[in-house]
Amino acid sequence: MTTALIFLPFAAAVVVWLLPLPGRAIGSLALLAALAEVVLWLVALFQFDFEQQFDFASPQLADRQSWFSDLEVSYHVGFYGFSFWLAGLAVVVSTAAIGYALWADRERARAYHGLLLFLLGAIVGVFTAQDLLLFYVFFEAMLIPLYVLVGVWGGARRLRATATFVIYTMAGSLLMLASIIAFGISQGTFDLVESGGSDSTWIFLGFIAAFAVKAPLFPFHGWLVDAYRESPPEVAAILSGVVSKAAVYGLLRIAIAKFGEPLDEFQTTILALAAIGLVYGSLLAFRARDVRTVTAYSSMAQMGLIVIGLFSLSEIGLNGAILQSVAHGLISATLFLLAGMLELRGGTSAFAALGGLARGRPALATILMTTGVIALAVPGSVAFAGEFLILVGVYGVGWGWAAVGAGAIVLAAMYMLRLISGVLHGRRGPAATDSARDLRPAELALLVPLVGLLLFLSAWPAAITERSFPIDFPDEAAQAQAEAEP
Amino acid sequence: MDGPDLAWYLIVSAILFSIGTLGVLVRRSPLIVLLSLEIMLNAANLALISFARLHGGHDGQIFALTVMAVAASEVVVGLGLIVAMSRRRLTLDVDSFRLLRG
Amino acid sequence: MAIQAAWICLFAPLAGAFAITVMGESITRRTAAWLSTVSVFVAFAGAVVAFVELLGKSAEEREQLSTAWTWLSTTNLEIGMTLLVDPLSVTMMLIVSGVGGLIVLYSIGYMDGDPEERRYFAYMSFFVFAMLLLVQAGNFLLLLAGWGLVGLASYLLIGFWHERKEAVDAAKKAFIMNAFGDATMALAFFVLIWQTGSLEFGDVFARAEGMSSTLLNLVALGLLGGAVAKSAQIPLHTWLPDAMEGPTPVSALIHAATMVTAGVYLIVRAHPLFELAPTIQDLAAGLGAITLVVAGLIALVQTDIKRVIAYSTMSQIGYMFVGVGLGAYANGMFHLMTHAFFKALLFMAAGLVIHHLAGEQDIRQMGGLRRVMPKTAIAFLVGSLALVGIPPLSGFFSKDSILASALASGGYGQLLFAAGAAGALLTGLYTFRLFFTVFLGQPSQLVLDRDHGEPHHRGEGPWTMTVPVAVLTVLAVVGGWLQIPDVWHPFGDWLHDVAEPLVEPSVAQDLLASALAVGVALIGIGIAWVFYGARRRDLPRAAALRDILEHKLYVDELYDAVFYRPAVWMAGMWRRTIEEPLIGGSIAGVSLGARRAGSALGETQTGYLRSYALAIAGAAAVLVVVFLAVQ
Amino acid sequence: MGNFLVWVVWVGAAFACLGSGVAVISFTNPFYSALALIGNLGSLAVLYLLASAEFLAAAQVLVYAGAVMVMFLFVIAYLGDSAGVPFGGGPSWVAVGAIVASAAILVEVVVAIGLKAGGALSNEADVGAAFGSPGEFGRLFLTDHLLAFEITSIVLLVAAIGGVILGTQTRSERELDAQEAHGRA
Repeated sequence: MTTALIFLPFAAAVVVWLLPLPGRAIGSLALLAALAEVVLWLVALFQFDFEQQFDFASPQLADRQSWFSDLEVSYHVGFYGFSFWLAGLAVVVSTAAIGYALWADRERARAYHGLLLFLLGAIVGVFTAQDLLLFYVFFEAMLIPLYVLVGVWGGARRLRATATFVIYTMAGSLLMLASIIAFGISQGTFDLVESGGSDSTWIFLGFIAAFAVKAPLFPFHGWLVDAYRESPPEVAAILSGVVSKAAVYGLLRIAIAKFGEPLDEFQTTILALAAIGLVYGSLLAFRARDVRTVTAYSSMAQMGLIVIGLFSLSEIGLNGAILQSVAHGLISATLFLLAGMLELRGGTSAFAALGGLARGRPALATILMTTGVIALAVPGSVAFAGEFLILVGVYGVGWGWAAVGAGAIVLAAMYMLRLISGVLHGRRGPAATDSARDLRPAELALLVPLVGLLLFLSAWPAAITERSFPIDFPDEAAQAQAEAEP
Repeated sequence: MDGPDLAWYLIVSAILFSIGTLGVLVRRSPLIVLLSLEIMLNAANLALISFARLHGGHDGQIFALTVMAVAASEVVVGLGLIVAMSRRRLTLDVDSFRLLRG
Repeated sequence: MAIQAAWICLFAPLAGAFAITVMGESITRRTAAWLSTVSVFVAFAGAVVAFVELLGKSAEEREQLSTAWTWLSTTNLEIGMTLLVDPLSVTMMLIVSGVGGLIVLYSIGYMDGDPEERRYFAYMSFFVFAMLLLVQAGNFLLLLAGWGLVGLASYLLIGFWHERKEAVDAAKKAFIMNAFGDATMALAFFVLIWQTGSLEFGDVFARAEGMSSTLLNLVALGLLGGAVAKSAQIPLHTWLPDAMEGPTPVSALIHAATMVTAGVYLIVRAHPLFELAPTIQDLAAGLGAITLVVAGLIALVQTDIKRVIAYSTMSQIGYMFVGVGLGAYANGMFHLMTHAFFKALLFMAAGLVIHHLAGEQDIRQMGGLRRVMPKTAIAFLVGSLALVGIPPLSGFFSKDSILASALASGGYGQLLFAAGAAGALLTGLYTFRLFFTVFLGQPSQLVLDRDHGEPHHRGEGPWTMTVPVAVLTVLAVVGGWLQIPDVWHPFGDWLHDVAEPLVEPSVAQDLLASALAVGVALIGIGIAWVFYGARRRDLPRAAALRDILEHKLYVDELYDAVFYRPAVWMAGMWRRTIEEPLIGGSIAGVSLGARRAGSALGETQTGYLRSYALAIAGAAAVLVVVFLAVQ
Repeated sequence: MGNFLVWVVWVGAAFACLGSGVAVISFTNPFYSALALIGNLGSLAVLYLLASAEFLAAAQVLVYAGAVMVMFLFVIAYLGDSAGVPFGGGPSWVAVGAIVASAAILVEVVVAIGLKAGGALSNEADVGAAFGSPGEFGRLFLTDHLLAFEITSIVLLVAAIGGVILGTQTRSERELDAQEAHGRA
């Protein structure tokens, strides 16, 4: 099942590359493949046993084939509750992105759609890999199409953006490769399920480096703004919505699950970096001048928050981090696609050129407003639920972290309201002409499912939190509670 | 064994190799460079044969024969190149080929 | 049955909002308006059913919980989508849906002709949903959800006329100050979760006694932060006057009758926590007292009709805070209810005036409207008298019960009583300044122009506007009769089991408070008559004081200097000193270094074949040395 | 006495070998260099014989000195005057470096040999009469070293094809020839 989920997009990518069809036809084919992937994921949803005790030693829907037996490397894939949701996020967002690419009618459609499908397959692979070497293969396979997608189809400064992106991610993933090899050799196996824990600081830091770049954590975010600003909007949607979640999966599955001592040793440092990133990203988002940059920096801030949740090392925080990952993935994908749609109309997403778009464009206004207020974590939204759990979790580490996080909620309100007003409200900007029409039905067909999912999860965030780590283990909150009740 | 120690064979081989190296590095005519290369290969062959004698195995000699075959091939290709160069009216001077300049 | 009614009450407005949004332009504006109105009245019907149901039960059985689904959960924490139906929430449900329904009905006339009417009504329904969620929530997190969503609705409605920069700015300001309150509340909840392992009201209150007093104070302070922000009490009050940029019915519904009083509701709902942190509860009362005086003072110098009423709202909520801060919960809630009636009435009457004058809000342009709009003048007068607390109108009973409680609460209470009495004087003064200026005297030029102008504005308004005003006029008169000290107190009994009062004023204290309050209020009216009534005396100038009051004590400027500007400065500085040179610069440095190194290494590529051969030979020589050495 | 004869032959061959090597790299005219190389190869063959590599010595004379060097001489004759270029030259650091590198390699190898001399290098194995004979070679090439044998054959084949391709005249070259012929006429 898992294997099918991984290789369906790869197979579709090959078909798309090989079939000599015109652009729209190939786009439709790619979209069909992506929809098939969604259906496959839904089938897996029903096969997945959420009642089963969560345990890193027993992934579900697993497949295993020996690969290099002398090094104990195997093709081993499988799902846990939390990674299942991340994979679902990847599938949904990528489908919307492919739909957008079809709508925007990209040049060289065969290559473009093929790369998008390939990317999807690699991402699902990352979220399922249970073998370190396999994880690395998928991790790198995910980056290759991104390099090409940004470098070939990007905006005016795409080459610079690509170069920066390549340098950062390469540096990070090479350090990770070194760590993977050291870890695998010292354990005698590369299998994540079979290997035990390690106390090596250097191996730990190697993994952290790769994930810190990917997330990105402050101060490893140099690639972020250019990449998010210059890439095609649907690629930016995948990049910020989904690819950054590979860091979440990696941190959780490897850094947190495998390392004991270094985790305690570096917890404060990483929390501090994440908190700095949170405040820093929020403030820079507040002064950014266009939709894309705001979304980019807010993405950085949100990833900081998610990392805070992960490194609270409490079950509540982890749950919150997963919920927030899903929420943020959907939100930033929607926002980037919206930014793309604005650019299609006015040629820019700069606030100076926009404004006053709410008048006479109810669909655009409603979608942007809904996404925006969910993004700023208005209480009652799924993003709020995620942030709340994260901060509850980190409160157990220290009240200061929770206070910084709560302060960031206010900052999030500031930059998101600025974004909403900059696009929708006030006087009409030069790009807000009459030719900038309301969202077309095809665009609504892309956005409404995303926003609908956000609203659904806002009404029922427990759908995810109850099914990420179905386990009973007494953590500190429960102990504190037990002490409170004599 | 009759005659000098194998060490002397090796010393001759070393001197010959150095002469060949010097020729390759100093001369500008591609023909002479090719000839010097032959000297180097033969110096190596001499060492191989000496060691084969030392250990009493045939491996070194087999290797030497293979080197000869490779040397012959190399001469064919090298001379072919030289002829082709001359047919294109190129100067037969290794210093005049500087396309690799950085 | 009561529970089902509560669920219907909650979701009817949401369904209305959703239907209007989804159907978009396939329904007419008028249909959308009626859809919204009906949805809110359905909610009111649900509230009434729940109320009747609860009345029929004994006091102990009146509290009912219902969980529809688990909203958020982790292993040790489960927060349900839980509704709590008890006398307190039913009271709020009745007020919210009842007054809300009247105001939505009124909006049909008021908003008629606005191009984005559908959006307006969708927002209004959404607001009623959010407010009902707030008051019906069965746990703190759901309460916070409702709390945030009313803030959102308030943001949407203040900024409804989004092409006006002032409106959008005011909306953002309101949202961000409320987000600050949300954040402090969230922090309080973190403490509660770690200390009590739950956010259910019952569990929290039961387990809170085991907490240390420091933590209890922090929790109460956090909750108070939320309450102060939402109820526009000092020092988080500056958003409310700006919020008057929204349509007038919005001001009536959100910024007078319901949302801004949520802080009072929160304190009453969480009173066991506040009682464990008496310092903070006293602080709440103190802040209320300061606000009621200061807001009354500022109201004196305002020239915008809605802003005067807005400051009056702040001031009245100050009374409620004094009441609930001193533990007179039922009295505070009682004032909340009567205030909802007469303040909504005042706003809607003001709305009639504004509507009549085609959007003019400056009272200096008004005058003599009594002759043009006699019925409106009567309604406004009733509202003003109720606000000032003249018997037998509703405000008299509710405000005096709070003052009596203050009088009964020892030295601190008597201090607050003094503030409350001063506030009563100010209330009389600014309320009748407004009334005299707008309705008495000679008709101003503007009034004359409008009256002979467009025929559409003839009369006092369509029936959808006048009927709600009439209903509220009646309520403002009779609303106070639910509670007459020492004679008849069904309201207090109704809430007694939910929030047992901490103070019980004696008969003498009641009488004293009433006499004093009515006396100073009459003095206030008298002063207003002297300066603004028939005679129109010149005012004492006191320019400095005026200046301070007109700038709302410079609190806006303070926040600007302390929070906004540093944030902007920091963002700019970080971009200049970290983002561009360090983060961006490191990239540029790496690529520049690589390029330099490349060209330097390129120099070694002479192109001489023999130099390459030499390199090989040299490397071989070096390698031999290495081999020899390693061996 | 036989011992002495061996010594004389060895010393003679060694000096001939080194002398002709120096001659190869010193002549300006490649023709003389090639001739010197033939001498070099011949004297090496003598050294091979003394080291009990009879088959290789024969191959050296037949294949190398015979076939390969003839090819060299053909090419030199074909090129005629154009084969002559200045002796050395280029940047002086290349020449200096060349001498230094060659000398260094020589010194290092000699040092390495000196460190080992007298020990293992003096105790060569006893070998039978069949050592280095063609029969032994044939048996080894078809058993233990079959792969080397096959690869060598492929290398030779490839070289032959390469030689043919390099030697084929292209059209542009024919045009060059035609122009020149035309110019002369």
